[in-house]
Amino acid sequence: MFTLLQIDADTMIRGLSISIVGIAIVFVALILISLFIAALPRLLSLVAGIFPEAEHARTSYARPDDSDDSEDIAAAIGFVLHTEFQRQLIENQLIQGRGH
Amino acid sequence: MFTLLQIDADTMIRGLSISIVGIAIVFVALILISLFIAALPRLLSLVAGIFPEAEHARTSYARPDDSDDSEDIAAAIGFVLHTEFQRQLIENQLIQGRGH
Amino acid sequence: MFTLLQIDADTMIRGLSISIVGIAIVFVALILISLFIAALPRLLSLVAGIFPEAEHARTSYARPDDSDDSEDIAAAIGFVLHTEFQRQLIENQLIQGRGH
Amino acid sequence: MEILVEFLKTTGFASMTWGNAIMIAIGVAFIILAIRKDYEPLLLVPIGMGAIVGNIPVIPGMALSVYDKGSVLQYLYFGVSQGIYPPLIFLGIGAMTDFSTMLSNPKLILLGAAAQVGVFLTFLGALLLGFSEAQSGAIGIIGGADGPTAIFLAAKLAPELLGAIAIAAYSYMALVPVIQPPIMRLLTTREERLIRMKPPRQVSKREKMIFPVAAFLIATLIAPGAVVLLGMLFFGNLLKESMVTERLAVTARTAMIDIVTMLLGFTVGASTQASTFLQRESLLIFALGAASFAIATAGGVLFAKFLNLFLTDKINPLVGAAGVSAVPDSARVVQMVGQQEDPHNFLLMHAMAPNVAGVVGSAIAAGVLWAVLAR
Amino acid sequence: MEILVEFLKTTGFASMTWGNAIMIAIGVAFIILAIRKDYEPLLLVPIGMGAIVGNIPVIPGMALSVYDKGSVLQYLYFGVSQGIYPPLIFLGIGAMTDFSTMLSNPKLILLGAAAQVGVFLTFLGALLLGFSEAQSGAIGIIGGADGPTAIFLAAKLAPELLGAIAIAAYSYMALVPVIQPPIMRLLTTREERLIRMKPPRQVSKREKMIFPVAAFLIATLIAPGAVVLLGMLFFGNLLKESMVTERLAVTARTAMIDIVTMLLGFTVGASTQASTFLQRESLLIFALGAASFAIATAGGVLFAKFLNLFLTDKINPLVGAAGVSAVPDSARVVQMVGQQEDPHNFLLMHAMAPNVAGVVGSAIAAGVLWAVLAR
Amino acid sequence: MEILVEFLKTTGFASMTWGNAIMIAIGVAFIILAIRKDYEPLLLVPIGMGAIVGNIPVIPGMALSVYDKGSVLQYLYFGVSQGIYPPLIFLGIGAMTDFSTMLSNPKLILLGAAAQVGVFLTFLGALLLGFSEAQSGAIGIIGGADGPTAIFLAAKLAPELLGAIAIAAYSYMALVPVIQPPIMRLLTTREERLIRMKPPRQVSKREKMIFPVAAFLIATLIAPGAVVLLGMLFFGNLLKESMVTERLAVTARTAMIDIVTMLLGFTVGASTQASTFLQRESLLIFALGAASFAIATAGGVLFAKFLNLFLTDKINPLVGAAGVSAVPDSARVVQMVGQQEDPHNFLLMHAMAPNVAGVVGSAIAAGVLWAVLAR
Ligand code: NA
Ligand code: NA
Ligand code: NA
Repeated sequence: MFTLLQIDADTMIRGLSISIVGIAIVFVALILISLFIAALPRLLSLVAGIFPEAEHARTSYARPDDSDDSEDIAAAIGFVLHTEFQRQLIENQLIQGRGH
Repeated sequence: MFTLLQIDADTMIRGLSISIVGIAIVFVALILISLFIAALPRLLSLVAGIFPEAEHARTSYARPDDSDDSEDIAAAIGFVLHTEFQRQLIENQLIQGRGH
Repeated sequence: MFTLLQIDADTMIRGLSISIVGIAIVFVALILISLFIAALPRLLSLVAGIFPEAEHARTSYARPDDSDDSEDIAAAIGFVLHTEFQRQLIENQLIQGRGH
Repeated sequence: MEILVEFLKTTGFASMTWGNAIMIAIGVAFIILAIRKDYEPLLLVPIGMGAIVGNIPVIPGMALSVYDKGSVLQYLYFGVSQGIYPPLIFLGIGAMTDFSTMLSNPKLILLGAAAQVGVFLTFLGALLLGFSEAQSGAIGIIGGADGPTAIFLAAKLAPELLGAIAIAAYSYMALVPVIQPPIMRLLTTREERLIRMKPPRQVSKREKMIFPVAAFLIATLIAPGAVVLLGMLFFGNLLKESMVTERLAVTARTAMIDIVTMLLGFTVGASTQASTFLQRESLLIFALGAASFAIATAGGVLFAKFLNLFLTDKINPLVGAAGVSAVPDSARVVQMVGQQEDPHNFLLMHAMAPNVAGVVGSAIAAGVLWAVLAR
Repeated sequence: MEILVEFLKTTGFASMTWGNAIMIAIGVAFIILAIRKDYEPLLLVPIGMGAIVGNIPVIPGMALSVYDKGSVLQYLYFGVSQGIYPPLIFLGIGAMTDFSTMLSNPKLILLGAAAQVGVFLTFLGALLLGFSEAQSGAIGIIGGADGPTAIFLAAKLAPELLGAIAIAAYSYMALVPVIQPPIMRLLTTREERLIRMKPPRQVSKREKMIFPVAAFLIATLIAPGAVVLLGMLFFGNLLKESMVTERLAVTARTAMIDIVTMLLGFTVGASTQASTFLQRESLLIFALGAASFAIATAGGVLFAKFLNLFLTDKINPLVGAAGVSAVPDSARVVQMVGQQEDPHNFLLMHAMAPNVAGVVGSAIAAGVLWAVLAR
Repeated sequence: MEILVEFLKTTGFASMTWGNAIMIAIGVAFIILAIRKDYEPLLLVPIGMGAIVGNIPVIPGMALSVYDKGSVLQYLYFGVSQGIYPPLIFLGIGAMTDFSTMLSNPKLILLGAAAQVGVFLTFLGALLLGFSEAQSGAIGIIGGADGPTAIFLAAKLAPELLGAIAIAAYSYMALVPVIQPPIMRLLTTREERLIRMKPPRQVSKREKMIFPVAAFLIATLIAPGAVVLLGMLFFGNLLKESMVTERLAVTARTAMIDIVTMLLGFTVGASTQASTFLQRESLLIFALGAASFAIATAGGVLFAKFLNLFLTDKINPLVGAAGVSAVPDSARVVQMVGQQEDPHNFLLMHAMAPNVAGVVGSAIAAGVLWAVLAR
């Protein structure tokens, strides 16, 4: 074993076969994926309507436009301060958490 | 097996017993929990003082009232920007994290 | 077993040996760590340059100085509101998440 | 080149069966249902993808499926087959559940007990159809409308049916908005559906802290078989309510439950190999499961009407339908059906009480069945 | 109906023992202590709830407890019984610990060594009381005031005592604010308690990066038995200080350690079944544990006074009490006792140095005991 | 005192070998490389610290190393030795990967296939050097430039070489910025390196949702051996793109992948004990690994030039080098080399397409090799 280039021809032939089949399989699979992707927009326009397109309520909340008046500023600051307190709270807990 | 309605009477009687006892146990347990909950406020006024009520320092921080002056606004914005930078930093790390 | 003070002398001698060796090992290890730490600043000035000192780009982003003008305020508030919406979104998902 | 032939024989196309194709289509359907209808997406997406993965035909010699000794999927499936994931999910659920509405109106708890009639009637039905006692117990618990409880009991009583029971349980939990409303309307009059209930009282922090410990002791001293599921559920709730372990509760209800949910859903899906899954038993289990959901819903609604005979503050009997658990979907269904009669009637909060009580109720039912039926 | 009788025999009420009731009461007491006094809540709440769960009497035939083969709790307890959880907790602790104060004042490290005298004197005491050598080693490590280290060593040397040792270790860690102050006052004069120490110097990022690797090499080349505990501790610290692995350090000190803490605490609690836990040995272990905490505290304080004989910049000997570890409670106790004499004396930062050194010290002590006593 | 002698014999100094010292130095070098050069720090830091921990010489009788039955490190290493961690890492990678650029320009996928020529040529090389078929397959996959894939296949085909293969794979992934640029410049003309590519088109949400399911089906029906790796990768991606399972995707790409990364890196490092690691085979594996990276890079670049013979919208052949995967470092290298010729040419986005295609390609290659070579 480990004696360079002294392996028998059968092993190398089998190895070569595996390599050729192997790289061929990789190419076939990725070419098919590639073709599928290329065809996908057309497929979709055929079967339009099976999957939703940006119609989900949960993601379609609108950014409010009038975010400039003082009430919003106060709200924003309140939230920021709240967040900051939360953060400090968590940090305190982290320090405590040390005592495992 | 799996021949509809051809099981012997003993099995069904045992099955019925299990069912009746079973639903009875479920009711007894949940009725007892229900009664305990109903009695809990009275129990608590009897043994008041064993468990704390909103006395924990860590949760009782006050919301500041004067959150409107410019100093606070600056602080808030500073924190927001800091948070935003943190977020970007994390995102960068996520991108790096891809290289697993 | 568990009959107080009736163990044989051999066991106690072995126990004493283990204790003395043990506390000695603890001391030796921590003294060596202590000496290493004490010598570390000098070692570092000798081999300066192997480890970086606060040169990492990723952590050295600057805090912007001019964080006071209205554009930034708007941006900050926008981000805060966005964060708040995200938070609500996550809370909604948590409620949904209940249905495991 | 024989290597090519040898390899081609290992491809999925060569050994694909109709069964595999059907299961893959079901997996895709689960994913579409989750995305389009938002029905239990956190479980239908993992289960659906798992079903697709589990039905790619693989070479007999390779350890790939959840049933192959030493395969990666088998290790991940271990948490399902040994019933380890369900209690962990209960830990996370406990850490996210607010029992306030239940504490403020304890009589609604009984609706969560009544809905368990679905469990035991289905148990009898399964016996009638010729399933063994242990199998019938595991099938009956589908009526508990709690995926983790169903998986836990199936793992203990009838591991051979685990896949079908889990899929049935989660399918019907997802279909709660389809199954329940007709039954609810059938069994209630319009006047009943219009009943408005008094707003729940404020519950003190102290009550919320004491509740998990006390409820655990009461329930498990009566039904010790529920000790693991309820132990984890109330442990999670104690972490949430104790005010001193918030960081643990946060992790339990985020990272921990998410990791377990992904692995549970994916491997349960992957266990639905056509060869073991597409059997007559599975169809019977699905039929029994549908029946059990219907019976449980009826049980909750009718028991609410029964209670109203004695109560001055009437219960809106729609709320009884939430006793099946399927948290929180069945409570949302109650809200929806109620608002169809009266858009200003907000039943959601009231429905949460039998909803969470139903979780406890079916864990107790599972404990009883396990204790009686385990050899 | 015999089914009813059969079932009633399986209820907890039927087989409840006094021992179970006592253990449940202890579990409740742990939870109350955690909530009211804020003593180590992240461990006392899980252990307390676990003790309640573990003492619900269950049917002999059912696999429910941590000791039953194939039960869910046994799988979760595996991380305790094989010593897997403790190194993972050390990983998280390493990722949260800032060794700066220790690096800035290395002579304070010796106080963390001195406190380990409690370990070895308790080891001798346990031998005297008739425990075997291996058992005595596991009991001695309670004096290290580190729960994970105690569990790790007990799992390796005396698994039969693991429950008692773990409960003793965590109980006394929780009671540090009660145990330590009288000993600290007894062994110091008012003048000593008034000593103010120089503020620590600024430590460079580079030193913090090199420290975990160097300290690991020094400690484990001398005591290789500590390789797992210290390897994880310093791995976590390297993740924290390397500046390029922040996301791993964040997960290690949040989600990862939280998940392990919940499972460790809960299953250790559940292992305290009255039948195995309420033994004479457990009482002896508790007595030895109390002694070991007292000795360790005295060891740290007295060694600080000894060092002061040679130092010009005197150490406030109160700081020596933090050498027991019990991070960070004993450091807080030092701060508190110091401020009772002089409200403007801030000892907390100085106390953190022996505090974290004590963690390393007891891991080394555990490594030594394991190496010598393992068969 | 014989105890002292006995103990001294157990210290690391006594049994330290030159091999251990070399491996510890390599571990330190990994950490320095990660910190100073920012090369794959999330893996080099854990592996480096693991290598240090694994090479502290321990007492033969004690269960400490990853190879000792019942040791903590062996339990943690189980996820490596059984190939469990790699699919979990793929789950997290799937949940962070945006396949948009690949979807918008599907012909770039072929570059990810071409780079796999490195896998099979290295397989032949390993056969020539006398490794067994199974070993050669595991060594060849180093050319896939994907750590998890390499570990997975080595665990299945040649566990005895796992340490060396994993270290080689991660070392060269870290060294991509050193290995690739000269090869890329050698094989391209300046005109080719200046080619600008058209900006990718916008991809719809619907396409992104369908892609993971469809790509999984196509790839694994052809190569079922890749079912676990690709199943997890595309499961993660479906969680990300389905829009209804965002919380699961977030956990998969943060807490979950971080925990697995820490454990995988640390235990892989700890498996490099000098006695098993410093062998002639390891050196050969490193040599073959370097060759495979070079060949894979050349394969990608040359195939891009070949494609250009037929295309009107020419591909910048530098982009082909990203086909080796090593996500995202090789894409960054493409960007960097491209900008050295034309600072206004932004190739990063285009390079991401073959980059992620390379991940899929080497998982398929691994599936093929496993199917053919597993006994
Ligand atoms: Na239920
Ligand atoms: Na200690
Ligand atoms: Na690749």
